[in-house]
Amino acid sequence: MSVPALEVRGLVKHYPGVKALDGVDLVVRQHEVLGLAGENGAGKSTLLKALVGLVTPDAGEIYVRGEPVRLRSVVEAAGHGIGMVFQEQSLVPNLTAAENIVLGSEGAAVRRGLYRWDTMRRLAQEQLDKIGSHIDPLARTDSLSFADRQMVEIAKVLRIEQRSQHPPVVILDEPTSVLESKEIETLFAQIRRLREFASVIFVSHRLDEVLDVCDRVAVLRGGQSVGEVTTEGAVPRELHRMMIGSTGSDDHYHENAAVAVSSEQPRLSVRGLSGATFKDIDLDVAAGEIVGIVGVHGSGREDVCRALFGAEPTTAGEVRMDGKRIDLTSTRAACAAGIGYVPAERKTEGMVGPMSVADNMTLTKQKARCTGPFVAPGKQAGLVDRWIERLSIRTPGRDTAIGRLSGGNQQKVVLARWLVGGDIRLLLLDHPTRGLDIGARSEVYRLMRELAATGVATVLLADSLEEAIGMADRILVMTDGRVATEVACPNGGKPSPLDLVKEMV
Amino acid sequence: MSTPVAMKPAAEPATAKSTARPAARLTGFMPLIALVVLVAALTVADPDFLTQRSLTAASRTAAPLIVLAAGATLVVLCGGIDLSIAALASLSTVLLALWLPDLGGLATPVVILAAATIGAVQGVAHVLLRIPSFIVTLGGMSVLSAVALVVSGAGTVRVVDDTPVAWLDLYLGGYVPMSAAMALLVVALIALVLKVTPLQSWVSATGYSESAARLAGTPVDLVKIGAFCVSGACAGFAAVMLVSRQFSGGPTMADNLLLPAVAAIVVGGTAITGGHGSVWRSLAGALVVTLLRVGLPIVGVPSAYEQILYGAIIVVAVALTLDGSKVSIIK
Amino acid sequence: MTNEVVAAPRRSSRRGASFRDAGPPVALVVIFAVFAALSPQFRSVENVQNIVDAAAVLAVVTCGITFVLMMGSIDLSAAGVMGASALTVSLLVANNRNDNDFGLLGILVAVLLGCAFGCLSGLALVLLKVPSFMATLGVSAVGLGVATLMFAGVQPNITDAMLESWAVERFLGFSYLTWIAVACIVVGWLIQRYTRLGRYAFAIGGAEEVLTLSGVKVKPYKVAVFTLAGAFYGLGGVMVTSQLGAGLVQAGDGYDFSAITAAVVGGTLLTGGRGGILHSAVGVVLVMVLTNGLVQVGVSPYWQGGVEGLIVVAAVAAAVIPQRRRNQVVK
Amino acid sequence: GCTEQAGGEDTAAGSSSCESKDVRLVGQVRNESNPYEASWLAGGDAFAQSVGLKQERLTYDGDSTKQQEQISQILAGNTKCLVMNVLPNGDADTPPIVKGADQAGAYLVTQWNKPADLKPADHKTWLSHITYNGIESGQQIGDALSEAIGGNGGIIALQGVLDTAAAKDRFAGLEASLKKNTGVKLLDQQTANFSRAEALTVTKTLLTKHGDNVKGIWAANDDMALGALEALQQAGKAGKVAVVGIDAVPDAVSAVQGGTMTATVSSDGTWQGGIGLAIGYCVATGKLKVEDIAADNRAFFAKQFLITKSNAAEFAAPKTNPSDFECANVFNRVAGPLT
Ligand SMILES: Nc1ncnc2c1ncn2[C@@H]1O[C@H](COP(=O)(O)OP(=O)(O)OP(=O)(O)O)[C@@H](O)[C@H]1O
Ligand SMILES: Nc1ncnc2c1ncn2[C@@H]1O[C@H](COP(=O)(O)OP(=O)(O)OP(=O)(O)O)[C@@H](O)[C@H]1O
Ligand SMILES: [Mg+2]
Ligand SMILES: [Mg+2]
Repeated sequence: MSVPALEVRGLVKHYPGVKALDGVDLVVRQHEVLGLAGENGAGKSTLLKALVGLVTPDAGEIYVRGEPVRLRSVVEAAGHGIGMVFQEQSLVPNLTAAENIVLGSEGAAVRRGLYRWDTMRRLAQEQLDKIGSHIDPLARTDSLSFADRQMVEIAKVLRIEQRSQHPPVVILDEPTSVLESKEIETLFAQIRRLREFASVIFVSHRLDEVLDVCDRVAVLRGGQSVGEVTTEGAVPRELHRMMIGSTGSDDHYHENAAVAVSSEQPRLSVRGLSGATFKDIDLDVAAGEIVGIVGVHGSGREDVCRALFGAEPTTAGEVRMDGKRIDLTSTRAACAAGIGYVPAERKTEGMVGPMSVADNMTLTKQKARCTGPFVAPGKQAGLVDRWIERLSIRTPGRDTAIGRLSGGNQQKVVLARWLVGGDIRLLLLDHPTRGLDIGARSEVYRLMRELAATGVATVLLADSLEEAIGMADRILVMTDGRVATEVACPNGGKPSPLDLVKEMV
Repeated sequence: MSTPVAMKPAAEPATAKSTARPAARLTGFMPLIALVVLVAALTVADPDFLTQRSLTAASRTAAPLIVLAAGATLVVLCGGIDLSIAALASLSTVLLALWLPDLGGLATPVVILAAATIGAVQGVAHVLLRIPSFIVTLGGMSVLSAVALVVSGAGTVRVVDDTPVAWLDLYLGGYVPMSAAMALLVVALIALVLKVTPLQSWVSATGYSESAARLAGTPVDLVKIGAFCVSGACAGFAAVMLVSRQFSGGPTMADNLLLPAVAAIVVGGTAITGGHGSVWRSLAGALVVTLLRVGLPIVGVPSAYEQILYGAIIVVAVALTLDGSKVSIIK
Repeated sequence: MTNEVVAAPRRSSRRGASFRDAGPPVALVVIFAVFAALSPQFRSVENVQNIVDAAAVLAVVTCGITFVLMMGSIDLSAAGVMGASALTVSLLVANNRNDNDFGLLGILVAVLLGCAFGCLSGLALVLLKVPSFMATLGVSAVGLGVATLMFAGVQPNITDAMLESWAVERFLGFSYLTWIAVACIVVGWLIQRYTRLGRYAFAIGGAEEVLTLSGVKVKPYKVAVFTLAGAFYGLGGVMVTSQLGAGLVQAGDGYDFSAITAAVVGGTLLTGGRGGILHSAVGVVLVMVLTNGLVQVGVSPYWQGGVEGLIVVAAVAAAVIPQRRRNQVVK
Repeated sequence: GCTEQAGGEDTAAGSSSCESKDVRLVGQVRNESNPYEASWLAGGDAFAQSVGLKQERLTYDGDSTKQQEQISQILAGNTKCLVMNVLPNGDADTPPIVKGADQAGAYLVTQWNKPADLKPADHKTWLSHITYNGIESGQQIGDALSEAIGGNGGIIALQGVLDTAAAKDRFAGLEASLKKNTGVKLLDQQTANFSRAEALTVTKTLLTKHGDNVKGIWAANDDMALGALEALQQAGKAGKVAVVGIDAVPDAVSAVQGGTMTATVSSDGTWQGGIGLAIGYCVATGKLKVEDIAADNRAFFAKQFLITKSNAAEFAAPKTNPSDFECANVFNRVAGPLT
């Protein structure tokens, strides 16, 4: 057997209060796709960042093709043929796609500090051709669709071939969490093609995907390697058990906890709602009901969601909560009406990174932590600790900045924000499980069921069709800003994903 | 079938208490340290500098700047900037001087109220028109200056009977200038209100990430308007202090306090990008800036070198006081 | 003034890009038309020449500031740097203070001095982590101090024929200074479009952290951008000296804020990542048309500043209307 | 309880006379970066040197608040035998300075700016206020300008910083002159804030606005006049339009001598810088008694001269000499009491 493309031994990384990596071992063979699985906060991103020189480990060694190396920067890592697509998209929005692709490794495209646009275009085109993308290299990046931008990222990471004579190691940290199923298929095709000349490390919380595309899966738990699985014939359950150390619940979507919905008076009733990207939306959600909205990018479902939260202007239409007409002129008005919203872009819109877990959790429902007009620190502490415990949020303490938590734990805090007040009537969830591990997801689902049981109405823009089908009582399919059709989705009578896909196009 | 190759016991979840490290605690005191170092340096340069009389004079001198900076700090914490404070203070001195004869003691609250209103109007313009606060208040600055020039008849307005504002020029116990005590009170009041109400988290959230704050239902617009309003009120109060000291109001009287006030905020270690900082820091910053403005020439630094030293020291002071761990990208 | 990643990318479109760029030129045309209708002198050829000539220095300074603003930083050092460079050049070319007569070499030295000051700002930013607002304010003070040292009490008047001719001689109806400004705009535009420095400055304003992740060392580029800006200010100082026939410490008074205003009016964002030299050029002309027009139509000198401030705010407000969004971040 | 004055040991003497070596001389002006004020400080230095002392130079960048701050800091130090020669930034800045000096017992001479109703004679240690008659100078150069354009035609006026007494008095002088010279028409007036650079742009604009109708330019100080000269040169009108200013800065005097400028009025910075300290020094050392100073000399206009081509050569070199500052001669240049 040839030398591994990459090997890690005993890698350790401490953060204040957290041991992110605690002696991790990992082997990446040549021409294989290695999956990396683990709960939120298991240390996956930290490990991968150490591999591209963004995190300096406290102890441990990294070997590239058998040679020990010290990686101090992205450039050094690229010199060894290692490149990474980050968990959050990282392109410069106001540059052209071509510039993003060659950024940091312009080579012949820049001579003595001067741009040669023709060469740049050619170089970028070569990269795009490699992965079969048809976008215009000179288009501004922020004019591209989400999926196209993901392609640009991959085209960019493949530039490391130019920097190293050896077959590259391409690291993909949760690339699928923001993609649609069709785009995921394209991506997987690319990954399989990459295997011909490169090694790939692939991270995803969707275990079926991991098993589908990877040759082998390494599992991390609490910053340690706990084992590995060859994917042939493996099932997600097995993998999940390794990740959390025990067998998870059978009922992922907690379907037996679903409540019967009374449909006398809808909690939310929307008639003829129109805005810039959607038109004539009719929508009823009963108390305790979970309504899923599915649709491709650009179907307008996200904007409907934002409009219902008062974050997007509307041109026409009427919204009633429990029969009472409400004016959604601001997010504040929506909050006052008992509406909560969990945005998809957690990092920029969902949370205030430098503020503490406690402050983030009580940002909306200030009343919950106040006595009269004054903040009661004791009250807040008790409240926050209760919710940290209840949602098993992994944090060194309630005063830790939320930005320091892993993505999944951040999301739980953001969700908790709407629950601490205890007066929520309608929850708008835009990809609430994006980036969450399977366990955390399951907990979010349980939470949604519990809330539904207490009469909270939920609008869910699901992360995947399966999730929508699993959770929703009813699914609306949106295309081009209109509701194309409505599919009932009761327990026992769930539609198949294919049924929905038919309607979406 | 899956084949587990190795199994290790799960690690204990990390639940270590977060304790501030000594270094982190030190950064909080940096503005104070900078202040002490500066006083020490000035004393070394001129041993006469460190006398009770001289410190009393310095604290009296610093009072209007402290108040101006404290108000503007709120705007900066919200992520904006208020360039109109000095012009607004100038206008307020004129208004106060004009109204004192008719309104007497009532003139003070009326002027502060008027200044607060003008501040709020700028806040509303910023929020509703969606123009950067830098531009709104830059425009506000020129408009207010013009208004001040016109109402004052382009000249200073003498205050013949200054009894209604004279209390500000007294000394508490013979040593503490009343204006300095009032400035301290203003700072303490703002700090207290922020601390004990939800305002602190609203202001910080707005400053750190406006969109996240808005989507969390924070009254972002109101918070911003409020910040501008308080900033205006503080400018008005600073004007009262100036009038009590100058016995007159002038259309350009406080204009030159703009950059020192902004410098005070930044030297205090408040992030100019918003979110992180406090009015206490601005208090220390205002004292540092005042000592630089007044102390350097008094201890005999020649004019040209004074400017060079001022520039250099202020940059170094900011380098010391700014907590790099709280602000990821420095623009 | 902020590092907020504005606007979730999915919300922008190419159509929007062209639409939003149209605001400032339209505002320029409208304002020009209004003044032309009000005043026959305003629309005379001489006055147009006059406006363009008067815009020359501001245009050069704005060229420099634009690069800094593109990065999302701010630069308030123009006043100090221009003062220092004005004194330097007036003491190096033929003048009434000493026997120097270095001609072009003297001009070059003055520009290089500007570079050095700019470099200092950049270093304070990246090495000491002082926000550019403060770093450049400090450097401005240092520049003024240096200028005062060189001034030493006696006004240096230049007698250098070449430098004097720049302000007087005309080519195609415009003074040489104007052509220098045009050259600066062209060079600036080429730098912005065809050099790594320019594109990276643009990118730093767009997403600085991404550049770091891509292995680009941004610090040298930041320093370089400030240095480049310093060169433009240095040249600006030389041009003022040519206009006034003397080296003044106050040569750069007010250019810092006017240049920022011009750049912003032209459509450059203070948050960085948008705008450019051509935008700024439009902004400069717009500001000059305003100043000139208000005098031509006879607005009282008391009110001019105020009216100008209002129109600037209105122009920026009008320009942002097409991009207004409910949840937009404006700082 | 509250007191009107800061506590601490009282260092002020006021009445008892000082040893010459104990006298502390302070000169305060706006900045060192313009020729007029630089010459003021140089004059102060020269006087201090002549009595074996050193002048403490203070500059406040034209910033009223900074000026007050510096004064109160100075007064918080040792004020026994303190002599201050101060250029208040504006009228409004004088009262607090006077009040502070009074309380501290420091000897004070102010120049240029003070409110009309505030009189040195009512104070013990405010020895004198010296100024030049702005109305007179504004009128003198106004008349000179009328004469230069032959008593007929349009002129434009460049005003100083609008809220200063100097700017207003000088402009009032121009208005008085215009009343007399009915053939002269004021086409336009703009402020250029006493600044050479602003004067340049404003003049250019006004020249395009009024074209060849402009026969003369009246500027409230020489800096602006020099800016206007540059503007004329750039507009190709050098020599065709008469220019007048005030202050007699060296460049303006040589311009008058060279014929490019019509007239200016002398205000002698070197003398002003020395004389204030000299009066204070004489009183502090007991050579001059406050009671002995004539009432007219407690607030006076200093002599000024209209400088035209005919007498410019006389003013080309500084006219101050050491004997001006002898205690017997300090009031030699009194032109009359303040009205
Ligand atoms: N910069 C940091 N400072 C402090 N703690 C950190 C930092 N980055 C990561 N951590 C901590 O290290 C641990 C591992 O985080 P990491 O991001 O590697 O998890 P992950 O496995 O990628 O999780 P996810 O699946 O949610 O992305 C977490 O507990 C996190 O809170
Ligand atoms: N063929 C080319 N030659 C030179 N530069 C190019 C070329 N194509 C693209 N660019 C560069 O790519 C950038 C993006 O192009 P585009 O015209 O789409 O942007 P834009 O919206 O006009 O941006 P901005 O107005 O901010 O410059 C341009 O600013 C330009 O510098
Ligand atoms: Mg991760
Ligand atoms: Mg363009």
